[in-house]
Amino acid sequence: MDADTLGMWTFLITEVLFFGGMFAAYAVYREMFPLAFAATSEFMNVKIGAANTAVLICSSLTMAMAVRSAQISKTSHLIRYLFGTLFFGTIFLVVKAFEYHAKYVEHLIPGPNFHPDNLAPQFMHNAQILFFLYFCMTGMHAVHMIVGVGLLTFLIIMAYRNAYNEHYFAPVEMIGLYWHFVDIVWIFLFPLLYLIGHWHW
Amino acid sequence: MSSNASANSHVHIPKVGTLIAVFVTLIVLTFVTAEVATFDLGELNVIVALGIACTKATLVAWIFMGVRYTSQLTKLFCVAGLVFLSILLLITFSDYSTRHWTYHARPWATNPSLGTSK
Amino acid sequence: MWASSYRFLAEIPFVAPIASKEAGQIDLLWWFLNAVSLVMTVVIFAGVIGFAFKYRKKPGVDPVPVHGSNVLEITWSIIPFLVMLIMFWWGAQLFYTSQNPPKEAEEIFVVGKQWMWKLQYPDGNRGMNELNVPVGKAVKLTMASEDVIHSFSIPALRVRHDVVPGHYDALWFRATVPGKYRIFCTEYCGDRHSQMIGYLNVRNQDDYNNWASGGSTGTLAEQGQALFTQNGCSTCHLLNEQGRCPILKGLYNKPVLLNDGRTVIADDAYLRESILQPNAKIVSGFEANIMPNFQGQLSEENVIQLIAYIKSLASTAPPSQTGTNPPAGTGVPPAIRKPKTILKEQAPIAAVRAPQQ
Amino acid sequence: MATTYQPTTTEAAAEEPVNYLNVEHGWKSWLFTTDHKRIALLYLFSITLMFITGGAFAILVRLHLTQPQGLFSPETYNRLFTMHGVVMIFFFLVPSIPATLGNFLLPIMIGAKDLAFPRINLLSWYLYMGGALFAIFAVARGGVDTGWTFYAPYSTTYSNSYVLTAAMGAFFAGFSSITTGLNFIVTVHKMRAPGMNWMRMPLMVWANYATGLIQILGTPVVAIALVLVGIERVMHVGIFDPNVGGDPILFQHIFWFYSHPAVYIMILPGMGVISEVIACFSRKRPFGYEFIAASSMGIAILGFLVWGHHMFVTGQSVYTGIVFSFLTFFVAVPSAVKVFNWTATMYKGSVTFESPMLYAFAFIGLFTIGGLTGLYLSTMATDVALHGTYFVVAHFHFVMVGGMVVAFLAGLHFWWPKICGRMYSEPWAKFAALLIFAGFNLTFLPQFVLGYLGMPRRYAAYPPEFQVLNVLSTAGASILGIAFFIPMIYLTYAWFYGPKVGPNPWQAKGLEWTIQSPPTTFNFDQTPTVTEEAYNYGPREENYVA
Repeated sequence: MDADTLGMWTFLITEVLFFGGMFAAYAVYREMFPLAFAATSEFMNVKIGAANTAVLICSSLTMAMAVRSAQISKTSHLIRYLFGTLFFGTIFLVVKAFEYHAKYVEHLIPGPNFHPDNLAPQFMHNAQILFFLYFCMTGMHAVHMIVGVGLLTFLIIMAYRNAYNEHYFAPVEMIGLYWHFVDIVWIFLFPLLYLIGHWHW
Repeated sequence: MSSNASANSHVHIPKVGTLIAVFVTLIVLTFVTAEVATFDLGELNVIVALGIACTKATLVAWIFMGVRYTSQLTKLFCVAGLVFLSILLLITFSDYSTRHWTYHARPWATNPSLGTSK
Repeated sequence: MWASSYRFLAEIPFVAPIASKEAGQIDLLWWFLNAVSLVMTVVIFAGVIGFAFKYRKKPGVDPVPVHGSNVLEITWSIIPFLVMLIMFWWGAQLFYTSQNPPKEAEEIFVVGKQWMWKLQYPDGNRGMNELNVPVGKAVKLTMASEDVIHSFSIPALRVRHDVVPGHYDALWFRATVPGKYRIFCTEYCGDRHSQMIGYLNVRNQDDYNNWASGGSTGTLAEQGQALFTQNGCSTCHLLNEQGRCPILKGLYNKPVLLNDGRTVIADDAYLRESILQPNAKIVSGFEANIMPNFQGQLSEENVIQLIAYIKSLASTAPPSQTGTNPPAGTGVPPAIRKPKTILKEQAPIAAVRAPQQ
Repeated sequence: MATTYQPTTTEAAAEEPVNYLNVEHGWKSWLFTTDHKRIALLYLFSITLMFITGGAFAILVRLHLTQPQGLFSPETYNRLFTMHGVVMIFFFLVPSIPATLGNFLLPIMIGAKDLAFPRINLLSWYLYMGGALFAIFAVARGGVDTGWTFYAPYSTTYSNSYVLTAAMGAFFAGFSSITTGLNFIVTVHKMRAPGMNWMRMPLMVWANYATGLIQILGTPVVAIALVLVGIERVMHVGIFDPNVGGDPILFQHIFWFYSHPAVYIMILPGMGVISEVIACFSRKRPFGYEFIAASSMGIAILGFLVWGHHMFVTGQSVYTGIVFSFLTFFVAVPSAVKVFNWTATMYKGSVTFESPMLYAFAFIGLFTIGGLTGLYLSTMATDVALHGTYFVVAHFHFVMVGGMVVAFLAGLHFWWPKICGRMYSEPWAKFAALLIFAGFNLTFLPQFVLGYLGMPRRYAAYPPEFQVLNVLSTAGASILGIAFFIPMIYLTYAWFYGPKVGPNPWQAKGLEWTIQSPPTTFNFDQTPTVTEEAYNYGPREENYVA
């Protein structure tokens, strides 16, 4: 393994702890306000969340395939899979944007305009904390996704220039690692934010 | 990034079948975790949800990210990251879960001796 | 008093005043630490200076390679660690005691606010920045903050605790030496942080009684009762019959069943929350959204007065209440306070001092 | 292409061999360099400016405190001590040794041509400068008054100063620190010369490796803490707000998760420097090399388990507090082991007293006191008495200034001939070392007493009985302030006019002394093969000045 890959893994450890601060806050407040969190999570659309999880997993698969294609010098496949990843990533972000918009319409943005309908009054007080965490965590995740989309675009351009082959594919591999990491973050965010309470299909 | 990386002739190229299998498992587990949440299992819900999430994350790291095929050093780095993350989570959490054992430091709180019985 | 202790200080600047037994115990530990540190410093300095001198470069004398010594390494890891275990144990023990106020401790309420300490005594006396306590009696301070984090500290007693908004914090002490001592805020709290200071007056019992008999406008509970009426609480929280709201008589420190199935104890923190954010926990059998939020309407001091009033209703047995349904046998002894022997004896006479807020 | 004859360059090249300094000229050759040595110098220049800035604030703070009521308004004073803390911690102490001496020496010491990621190294400096610009901007707009700890809810809701700007500055400086740490870790793992196995690495490399671990593991957590504070401040809603049930103590948890290990970021590289200096001037392998190396790693790891000792009196759980206190005593052991080993290194050595060694002596003395007073603060009962007082101020200045800054000076004096190929004035260096030692003790010893007597830190005005000790402290600070300028002057002078020295003026061991001074751009003409550890010291042969 070369220095680049080790550097990427080191960077990912940093990222783990970056998100870790927010996960710590989440754990603490979920312990403090278990019922408020459960009640508040009913405002999350589980179906959309699950679908988006699937979309992200698809993008991970295409990314893994892209790395594989680069490793066996199949540039046309590489480009195709990179476009696939870019496509799924964009879908995820677009869906996320619609979710944010829905939250805005339902007055679920923490702050003076926070007036969720149908939330039991005893949870009104602490509900903002979950939504604040929701926006921070998914927002930070989305920022990482946007960066990832930019990196993918860079990879596609370079792949068109035949930059990658079995002798040199480190950038594809490293951006792949990054992309999978972002996927892993979402794998935890989905159950923690959407599935606190109970829901029905 | 420094881009003078050289090809490693020993690089492991995963089989397409493996990748697809992992993908399918991940999708299935996503469905399972959403489905489990429709049942009220009490404390078990969060354990199952986190258990499934950990399994999925491990799968992604192990196969997609290729931890399985990399050096001991990478594995050590992964473990180190998780260890320090758990230090942050566990010790912070331990403060909040033992604060109410003494009288005065309770934030808002419900009473400790009774806990939050269901 | 202060002037004389100031002169005393000026003469012996290395000894801080000690005003309680506990402070003396902490100082003993402090001197133990000083002794250990001194020994360690001497050993290390002697080693450095001695070796540097003895093995200074001399013509014809070559350095001798010395690899190291596992025995030495282990020795100088273990021995300091054992000494440090003593420090840990000693310090942790004293600390633990300092965190558990004795049952009989008199409760005084402290509200920190940029940049003042507001004090409320159970007998209704109030004060600003000047805490009066009787000598030899355990005193527990229950502290709240209206804005940022403050820290209440009395160096002469070696006590200190942060006052965090959203929490009730507490510390306790038993001052044994009458006198006047400094109070500091020691958590940075803004522009006038350094003016958030005050005095602790440790008074002889007679002196204290004298002071306490000046100008109170009723006990803390009576002040709470007045607030209770003023704010219209009494229209719904009827004393002896079920209104739209739970009966408060006999509620304090009893278990309360909530509408989500949880049971909580009606302690200070619960009552505070239920006054400021009534919807946070709804008692089983009652409706939400009946009582208005008092967050921002009542100061922390008002809340303390109201809680004192609710406490004063504790001793009376609760009439049967449809809403509250304490589960049998939860084994929580009702911690009803003993009558306030010290503080009840003064007659409420019109104020000479009493700086009202 | 250049048709004109350029005598200067050619002649300079004729009389001086090509090195990393004269290989290229012009501002572009500096601002776009990827040479770790040039980046180290960029850093050295920047952190010196920040040190002067932070030092100026410190002097103003001390001046203010000569009068019980103070010289400036409390608002001004609060900004002064905050900016002193922010500038010194985030912009001087954290990058100081790793980004300068570490950057310069780490690749050379392990026989590499450069760090693993030279361009990321440059990016690190630009991130640092970005952060520094934010910080300077905050100062220029009127400063920030939260204390360097940015405690919520004061920072999120109540402060009327430029919290956001300063926090952004710290955020950027944090990422600069992360990139440095990442670079070091990968470099140590991947770039070691043949034969340079882990047990042959110089202790300086071990120390910087351990520092790198803390940088990458801790810094992101404080970054997110600052982001959350920033969001809460801008949007007026957040998770530390008690009005929606938030707990301000949570901020302290995630803040100290980084900021306690951060003090080891600041001190560990200093320990590395001292290990090198003492070995060289005792002409001996460091006593218990393996234990010094292991204790660096031990400190880095155990350092993550003790952050709650900053929070004994905050209302943190009593039980968690007790555990934190216990673990804190564990982390004291490796520090003690180091001090004992340094002392024992001189045993049967051949000790000489050049200026780097004098600084090393000062370091051992001051760090011993700093470390021992740390025990008072990890012992819970005494911490309750001393927390938030000048005792704490004195303690961490003993570790940070008496430890880190003195070690930094020791390192600068030790490697200055390597960095610029010229020697400074030894008498002046000795004088400065003594003056710094004296001024430092006069400044901070009275503060221990003040703290014991109960004087709270961050007080713009204090009771009159504390005045005598405060005046003493200020007197010391003025000596210290002047003393710090002396090395800046004679080191700069030596840079231009000092006598030239050969590659190894101290006859020290280690790869950095085998190459020319100043080194060439790629350090080694051919990758060295290492056959022995870094400390194969024998007697010194001749007078050292070339």
